[in-house]
Amino acid sequence: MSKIVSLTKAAALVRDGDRIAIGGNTLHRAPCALLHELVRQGRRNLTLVKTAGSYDLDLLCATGSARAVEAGYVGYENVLGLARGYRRSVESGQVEAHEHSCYTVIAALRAAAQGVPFMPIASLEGSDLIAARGFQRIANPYGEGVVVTIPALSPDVALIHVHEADTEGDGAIFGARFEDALMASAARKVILTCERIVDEQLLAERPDRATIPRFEVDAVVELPHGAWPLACPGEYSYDLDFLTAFAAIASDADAVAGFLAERLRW
Amino acid sequence: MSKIVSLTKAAALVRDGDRIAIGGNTLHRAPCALLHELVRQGRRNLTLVKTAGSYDLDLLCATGSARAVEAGYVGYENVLGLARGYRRSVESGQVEAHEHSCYTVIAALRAAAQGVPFMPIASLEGSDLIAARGFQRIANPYGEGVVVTIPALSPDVALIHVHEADTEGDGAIFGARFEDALMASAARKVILTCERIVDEQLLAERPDRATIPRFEVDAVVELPHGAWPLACPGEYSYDLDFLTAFAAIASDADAVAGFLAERLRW
Amino acid sequence: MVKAADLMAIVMARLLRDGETVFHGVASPLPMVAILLARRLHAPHLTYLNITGAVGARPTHLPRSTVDAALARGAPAQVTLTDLFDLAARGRLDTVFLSGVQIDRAGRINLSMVPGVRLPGGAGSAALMPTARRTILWRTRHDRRTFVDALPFVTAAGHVDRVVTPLCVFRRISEQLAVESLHSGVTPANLSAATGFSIAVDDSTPRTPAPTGAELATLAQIDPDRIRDTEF
Amino acid sequence: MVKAADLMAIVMARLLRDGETVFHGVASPLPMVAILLARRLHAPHLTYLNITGAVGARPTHLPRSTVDAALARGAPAQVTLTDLFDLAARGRLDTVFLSGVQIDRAGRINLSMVPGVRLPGGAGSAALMPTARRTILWRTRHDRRTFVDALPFVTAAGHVDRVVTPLCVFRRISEQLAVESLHSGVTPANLSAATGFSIAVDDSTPRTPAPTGAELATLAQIDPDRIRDTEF
Repeated sequence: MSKIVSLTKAAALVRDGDRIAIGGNTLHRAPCALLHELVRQGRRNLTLVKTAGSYDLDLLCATGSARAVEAGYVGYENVLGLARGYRRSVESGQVEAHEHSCYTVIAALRAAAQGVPFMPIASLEGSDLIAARGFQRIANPYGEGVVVTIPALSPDVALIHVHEADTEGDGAIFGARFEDALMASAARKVILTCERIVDEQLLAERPDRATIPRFEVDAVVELPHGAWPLACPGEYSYDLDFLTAFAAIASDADAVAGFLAERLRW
Repeated sequence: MSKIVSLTKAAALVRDGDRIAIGGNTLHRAPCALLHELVRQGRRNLTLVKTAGSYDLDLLCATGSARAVEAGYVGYENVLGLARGYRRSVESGQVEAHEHSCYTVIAALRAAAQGVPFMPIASLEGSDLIAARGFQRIANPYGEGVVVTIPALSPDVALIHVHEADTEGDGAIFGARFEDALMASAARKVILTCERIVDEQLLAERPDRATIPRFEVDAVVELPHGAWPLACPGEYSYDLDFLTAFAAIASDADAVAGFLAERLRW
Repeated sequence: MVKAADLMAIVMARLLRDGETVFHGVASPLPMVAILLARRLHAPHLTYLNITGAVGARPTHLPRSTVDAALARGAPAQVTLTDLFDLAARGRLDTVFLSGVQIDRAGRINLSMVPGVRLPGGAGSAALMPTARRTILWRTRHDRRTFVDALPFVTAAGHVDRVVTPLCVFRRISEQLAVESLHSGVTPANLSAATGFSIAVDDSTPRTPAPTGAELATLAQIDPDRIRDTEF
Repeated sequence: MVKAADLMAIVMARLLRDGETVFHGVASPLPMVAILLARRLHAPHLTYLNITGAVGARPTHLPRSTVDAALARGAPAQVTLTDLFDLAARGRLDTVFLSGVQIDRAGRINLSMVPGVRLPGGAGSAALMPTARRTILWRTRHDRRTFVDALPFVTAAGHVDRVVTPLCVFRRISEQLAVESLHSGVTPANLSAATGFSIAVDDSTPRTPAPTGAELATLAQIDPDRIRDTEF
């Protein structure tokens, strides 16, 4: 039962209004080709979930695809600085910024992955995020004290770019795995894009076998260079020219539309 | 700062009355040579923590080293059946059986690893274990319903047998990892025994790098065949003759003492 | 005469559906054989899960310990046991095989203790039985000490679908075990006498379909060393 | 004249102790450089942790993104970021480097918003600052918009030990930032004028020890492309 589908069909698994979790971290291994296709198909009102994002979140804000961002960090690090598409869309009220700490995103995904309504967390004290996000404290039923809790967050779809996948949906990531496996566990549907489709037997022979298992995965798309313009560790670095050009215009929706049409040959 | 110590010194990190977590699962990859040394040194009143154990738990019960067992399963599977040392010591009142489900051991260790007093768990309903173990239900602060919680369990020491370790304490397990990394995170101290000490650089070059990181580990002992008489996947199988002989006499403390003295050449 | 181990493995295999995820735990030779048999017969896309955390393993020989590294061989993906419990906890594990030293009329199981006797413990059952979509129980002994009216301790309860024994298949309907089929050679009177709670069984009760030649031949290929007999 | 980036990297490196675990997050060139510098100078057994989950990496070149795969190179162990947050949560992470767009007199930070302006967000800070044993803050800008009397939003608060800026080092004592040392060329009046809350500083305030030749030479070896300048 092959799960291989076209990019068009994979993107169609994401519906307007969905909450989507996006794999990778800052400038590394986000499923950008799939995100481009969501933009091309005109998806709207997405809620974006990520610990730390850059172009991925900036793109979906700049193109009007997003209505909310639940993330710990949005920016291009010291490489390019601010995410102006995100910033403008939040400041104009078009996008709601539901700020998280990276670890509260993790806690929220953990709760979903473990089938419980919330996760206790040993931190955050002193932060205004507790009140701003409505995180509840509960009493420790086994002793003294209270503990902050984070409500479960189950994305409708997780979009993850991996190095290798087999046709059944086992996905192998080489190097930093970030929170991608957790996202896959927490989400209702999972789409993998991959640099290469490989034979199941080949994954079985690797010492570092796939860590995203087939039972999480609904669709697989073979997309060499699928993280571009972001980096895919061991394969290619981020495209600094492209990102520089994009980041400079990201606060201007019309300019972004023209830029993408030209550069992505839509 | 090499963490390599002798077996004698490593075992001395475990004190009478400690709660110890034991790596591996049933007949596979428990740190048996280290457990033998604990017995030889006469350690007493240990509380044993494991999801599913066999000879490891049976041994420490049969030798009078244990006073309590917190585990989901104790037995030799269909290979040899019952763990008679465990059974006799529980039935005689010498050892307390604090029965867990394997997943409640995991939940308890997770709470400790995450620095929170308890972990909510999406199961156990209908089981008398909830009342027998005093697991508390708490209200969901974000909506309807209640959820069962498991109190944190932080072992004093985790004892883990790995395939390879470097001198700084990075430990690599090949194949099934079971709950060993979680145990290492949850425990206050961690002792690794390993088939081979290898150079740090060698671990760095492996695609499947160490999954038990140095910052968890207090001591490393090079102990080829350190899981014997249990199996170490990829290295050796369990010693059926030894286990058969032990299991047959495990309910007789005097016979066990004589057997170990003879077979381990104490 | 088909051996009980063979019949049970075949009956258990037939209960599995193509494409589903199925898990067995420690001390589970019959489920191990049944899963691999089903995958060879009618369910090639079964995802086989076990304690090693291997996903979709293709063992080349069957071990006596059902936690053995042999059961991780050929798996394209490797997670941890914790991940598999989580899978069940969020309601996404299709089928789990569990057993009980004792089983009651509601399909609840006891693996913990009977007065004065310490049992091995329920392993994953208390966590998996309420959360997996479907539990298939199996038990190689069918007598009044095993199928009892009341359990001294309920180790686990949950979504039991079928119970496979050497005498019959029970199906749980309205939270009660009902006889679905009698195995060849078992009379209604035999079954009632061997069961510690009242059951509806008579000559109109269906018979378990006999193993086919293909089933028996494939079983012999998969488990040539008859690991399945170690449960008896 | 020593460049601010060099001085800050060296001062930050000096604060690290041999044998400890130290973590930096996204957008952290100076901590990255400082950690690798300390490991070369006085703390060879520092355990270097970053977002890649690599443990004890030995990068062969320094990237501009501090999440880059280059920062996983040569690591004998690989865990996940989640594991590192857990390490902090259970009180076992020794030192974390964090920054703030704004910092108040208590060493609390704001990375979330100022009225009308959306900031990038606090990343891991709200989780790490209360749980890591010690936070070292750094900030490459030292002015009254940065070091403020009151924050419009407290993104994170916790165990701040030192704050390193281009002008001085603050140490937190009794939950208040106090000037520990002034960098070369900075007058007490300069510092007071650049700081949005009142500070005790005068001619008796110690001077930050100047970088040594060995420190500067090693820094030049570690970061020949001057990635550290990207923060300025």
